[in-house]
Amino acid sequence: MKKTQVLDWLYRTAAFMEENKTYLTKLDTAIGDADHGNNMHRGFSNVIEQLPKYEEKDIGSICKAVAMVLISKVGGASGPLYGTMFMQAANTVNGKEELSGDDLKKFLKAGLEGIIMRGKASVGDKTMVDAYTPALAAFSDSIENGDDISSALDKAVAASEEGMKSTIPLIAKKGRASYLGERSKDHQDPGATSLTLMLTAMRDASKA
Amino acid sequence: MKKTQVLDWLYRTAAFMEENKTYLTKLDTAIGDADHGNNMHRGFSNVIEQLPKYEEKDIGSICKAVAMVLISKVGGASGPLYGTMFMQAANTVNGKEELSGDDLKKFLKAGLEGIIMRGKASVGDKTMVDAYTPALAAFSDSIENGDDISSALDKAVAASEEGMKSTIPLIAKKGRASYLGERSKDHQDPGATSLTLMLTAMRDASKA
Amino acid sequence: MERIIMKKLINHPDNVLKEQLQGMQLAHADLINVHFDPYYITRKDAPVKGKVALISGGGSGHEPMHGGFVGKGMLDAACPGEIFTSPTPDQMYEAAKAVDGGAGVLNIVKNYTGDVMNFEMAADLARADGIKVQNIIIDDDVAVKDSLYTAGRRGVGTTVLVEKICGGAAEAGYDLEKLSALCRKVNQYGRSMGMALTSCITPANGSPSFEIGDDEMEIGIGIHGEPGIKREKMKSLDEITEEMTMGIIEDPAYTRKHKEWSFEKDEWIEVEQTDEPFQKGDSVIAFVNSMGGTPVSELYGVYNKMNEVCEKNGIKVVRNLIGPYITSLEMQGCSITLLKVDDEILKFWDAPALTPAFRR
Amino acid sequence: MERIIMKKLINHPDNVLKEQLQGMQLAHADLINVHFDPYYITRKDAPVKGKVALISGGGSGHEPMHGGFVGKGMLDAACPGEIFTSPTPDQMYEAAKAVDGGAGVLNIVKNYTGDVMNFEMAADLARADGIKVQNIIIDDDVAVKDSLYTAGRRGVGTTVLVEKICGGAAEAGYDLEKLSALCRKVNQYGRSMGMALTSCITPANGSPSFEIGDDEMEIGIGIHGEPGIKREKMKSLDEITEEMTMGIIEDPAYTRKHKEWSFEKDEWIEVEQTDEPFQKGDSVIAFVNSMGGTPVSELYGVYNKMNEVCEKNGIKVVRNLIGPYITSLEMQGCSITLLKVDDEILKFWDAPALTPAFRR
Ligand SMILES: Nc1ncnc2c1ncn2[C@@H]1O[C@H](COP(=O)(O)OP(=O)(O)O)[C@@H](O)[C@H]1O
Ligand SMILES: Nc1ncnc2c1ncn2[C@@H]1O[C@H](COP(=O)(O)OP(=O)(O)O)[C@@H](O)[C@H]1O
Ligand SMILES: [Mg+2]
Ligand SMILES: [Mg+2]
Ligand SMILES: [Mg+2]
Ligand SMILES: [Mg+2]
Repeated sequence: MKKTQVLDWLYRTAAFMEENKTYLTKLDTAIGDADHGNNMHRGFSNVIEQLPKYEEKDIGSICKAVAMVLISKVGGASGPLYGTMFMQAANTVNGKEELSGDDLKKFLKAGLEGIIMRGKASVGDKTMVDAYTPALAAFSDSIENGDDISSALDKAVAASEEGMKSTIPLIAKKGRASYLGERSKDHQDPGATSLTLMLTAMRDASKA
Repeated sequence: MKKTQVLDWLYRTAAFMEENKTYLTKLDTAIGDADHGNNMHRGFSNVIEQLPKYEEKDIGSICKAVAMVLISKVGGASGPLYGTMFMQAANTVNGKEELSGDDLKKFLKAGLEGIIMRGKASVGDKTMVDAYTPALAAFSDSIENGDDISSALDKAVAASEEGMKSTIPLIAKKGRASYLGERSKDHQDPGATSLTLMLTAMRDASKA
Repeated sequence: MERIIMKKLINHPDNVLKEQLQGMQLAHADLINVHFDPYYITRKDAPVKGKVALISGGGSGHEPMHGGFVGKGMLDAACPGEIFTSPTPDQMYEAAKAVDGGAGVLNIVKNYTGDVMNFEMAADLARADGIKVQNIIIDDDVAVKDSLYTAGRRGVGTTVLVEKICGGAAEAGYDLEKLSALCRKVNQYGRSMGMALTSCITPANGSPSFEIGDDEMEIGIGIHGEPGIKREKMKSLDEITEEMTMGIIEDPAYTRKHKEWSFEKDEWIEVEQTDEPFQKGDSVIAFVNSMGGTPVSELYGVYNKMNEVCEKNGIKVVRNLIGPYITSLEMQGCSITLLKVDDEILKFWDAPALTPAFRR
Repeated sequence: MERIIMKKLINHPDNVLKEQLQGMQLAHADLINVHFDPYYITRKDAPVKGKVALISGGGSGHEPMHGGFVGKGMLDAACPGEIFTSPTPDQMYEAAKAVDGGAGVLNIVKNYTGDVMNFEMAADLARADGIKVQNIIIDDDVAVKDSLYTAGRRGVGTTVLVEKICGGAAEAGYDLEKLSALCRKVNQYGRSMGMALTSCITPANGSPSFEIGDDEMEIGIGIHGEPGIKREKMKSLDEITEEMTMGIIEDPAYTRKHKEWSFEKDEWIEVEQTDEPFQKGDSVIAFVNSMGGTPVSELYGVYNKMNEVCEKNGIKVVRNLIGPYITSLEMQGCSITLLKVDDEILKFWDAPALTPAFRR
């Protein structure tokens, strides 16, 4: 994955967040506080506003800059979570101008670890971790089986979507939705949804 | 009109105010502050609660007691107005156990004068005065023409009803409704309505 | 008795006032005494010997006004009527007897037909007992344009400011005549305008006082859930605030007659008063008030724009009060009051006060 | 940009926070400074040399909390996030630098995932600059029953009381360790429960956070327009108040773990804390809070019944606070907080304070 594709990923993510702002917020209205779409949109529209300043730098620096913007512009739970994800992921790709399949695997793995370090969620808690965990596993398997990035990302997106849908019947145990207990059932987790959008944007960028 | 009929009048008025509580308040919702029915009901239910204490006294004393109850229980604009009406009317019938047509004429005239002294309204201001004034005129004419109280009251009630309806197209110039200016048009004045109920109760009592 | 379901924290509508007053008594036993037959609230240390006693009152539903303003530096007594219904003369009469410290009583009366008449009767009763009583009428609502074809301007936001300022002056030893003059002046210097986004529900009725569409607002409302002067489509904060503020600033001279007691003639006389319009260079206290259901955060937005409009028009805001002080139950909306100040007014505005709802 | 029509006194949703903060700055320039990039509010005389600085913050929409509590005797700084969204670490970091008077900073953090994480990151940033920082988590909402299967109890009403009490103690010279201990104790002694009659609308969304029927209420809500624990048919004031008060009084011991900074180990550690249940004979501060749209009159009704329930259960109310202090925009409803007191807590509750929304 070339640097231009990484940048393209970020632009596509921002476009997805704009398109899905109302949808994400609607999901967060059901089991949260009705701001996830606004949070993600605010974060990524700031990311692409700042991006021109960093486009010349290496992928690691770009992702660190993204992390800082998300941390300082998103707030809520998702701000520190996605911020830490980008920060930890960035640390694995310092100085790089292009990412191999293995690089991207490490990058994604560090990102998930960042989210878990920060939020202490496990699979089944009805969070973004429920989408990210199977997506990472699918991606890693695929790369280890010799697939190229683009088809590995196809599998990751499929797994993420499945993970996202798997949150529907769950009772939330982390984040705001956990206060609802039983009533959090039958709703899809907003964070798992935005995470899936982010991976979909990466997949699309890898093919463009 | 015998004292028992005067008492009956008060009981009937209380019953009317209870029956018409919602109606009067609805009229007051349109152009006032939505309490006239509650005010009148509170006032007259207190009147009849106190009444047994005064039933043995003369008509003047009874009406003075009614005035005091209305003054201390109704509040709003209608409390002092109806309170003053009863107070002034009472003064004309001190010591009496029965009222002639002429007595009742003076009684009603003093009542209207009390309302005007207190509230300074003229006919056409869209108040209780718009019902009371023609009613008094009709009653007086009828008595002067030699009619008995009961038929004079028939005419008074008819005139009161007409006066009450005449308030509908008016722009209010007194009381709360006056704040609405043009918007007070097309609504019947609540006070003119309660006044008409009071006269109707008197008419009914005179026939019972 | 069956209770209509309404979204209120109440028991039976008949007991609302009593229970709320009991709560006030329990919560503020250090500051006030609540009397229940008839209803009136007095400051703990009443009567204060030698001090003119300030009494106000009106329909309930405007809390914290007036009961919340009873205490040192503000009112000596408040008389709460039924919700949105003027109190009855016996309340103000009993209150006057309880708080008169020998220097007389000033009744601060909002200009509503019912309030004016009931306070008049109360003053007559107290006077018959040898208490010196004056009634001063507050009528500051610029939404009401003329006094000839209406009951005259309503008493709204300025009432709160008057209670603070005259409370300070009474504490400082003003006699009844000087205090009445100050009260009259503050009323003449104060102008208000209100608006509503929603209606409100009285417990006794259980349904809204007026119906209002999802995209509508009501301009020029009073404080009794009565509809306002006009109905408009919802506008932005800036437009609404500009309309209200300019309505106040550009309000022309307003003349009306009120009944006051003449101690020389020993009778009620009609006194004519004229408010002079605001002028460039005036300093004001700005009071941005919530009608009850509008959160304080939105009031700060109003204050921000109001301040800009004032500045643009040469009016300097030197003090402010922001919050729900004179309300209409849970109605959403706000009112703005601008009160021109001079040294006398500012001094007593800044004076200490210790009441349930206002502390300085 | 087209604006969705909503019944709010706002301009474009994107500017709401900024305009409201500008209004606060204009209104309270004598007490606070509002900083705009990033948003934080500091007390006028910050940094106060030698005093531990108190910082709190959280999503906006809960006004007057926290910005209204900045000033002498309460907070040194408040960090407002977007509406119902935790503030970002740079806000608390900049605030810490602005108000640290050399004695360190205590961050008072409400227990929401976002708040906790953002304050943690902020503390790390400030610590890297050599500022001594401790974070104490407030989690007092008894509607959340367990901490194992949820994000734990939310920080609600006790937060307001903590800010007053710790503010007093900081003013009195408590060092960071003693102040942290007091803050922890107040949190353990405080319990709250809330309910809503209506939902609320965030400017960014323009539609209610949850739908609720005309005859329904929501019990066990937080303060973010999130739905509560259960939905019930509307009940009477007495029933609602009894349910909430008993829920608080009978709440069993509650144990949870929070991250705090260990100055010995120089790292975040998990600290386990247990609240002991109320006991007959306890004295409490009772705080009856409006969610924003409920008028203060109804709160007195709640207070009246709550006091009765407390008395019946041997709990003595020795102080109270009644009004809209920690709100959810224009939501109608209320919350009750009972805070067990000892001499230390009472002393600082009674200490002077001078802030936009709380004066003593
Ligand atoms: N502890 C956690 N670990 C991982 N993800 C979490 C955690 N808590 C919340 N989330 C995610 O954050 C999402 C909510 O984000 P957002 O609405 O932006 O923040 P907030 O809940 O503060 O309003 C949830 O849908 C969930 O996926
Ligand atoms: N100045 C006045 N003179 C005569 N009647 C009046 C006057 N002002 C108001 N009224 C009458 O009082 C009625 C309203 O009474 P009510 O609703 O009980 O009092 P309030 O207006 O104080 O709520 C009006 O419908 C009108 O008939
Ligand atoms: Mg959210
Ligand atoms: Mg009325
Ligand atoms: Mg009324
Ligand atoms: Mg949020």
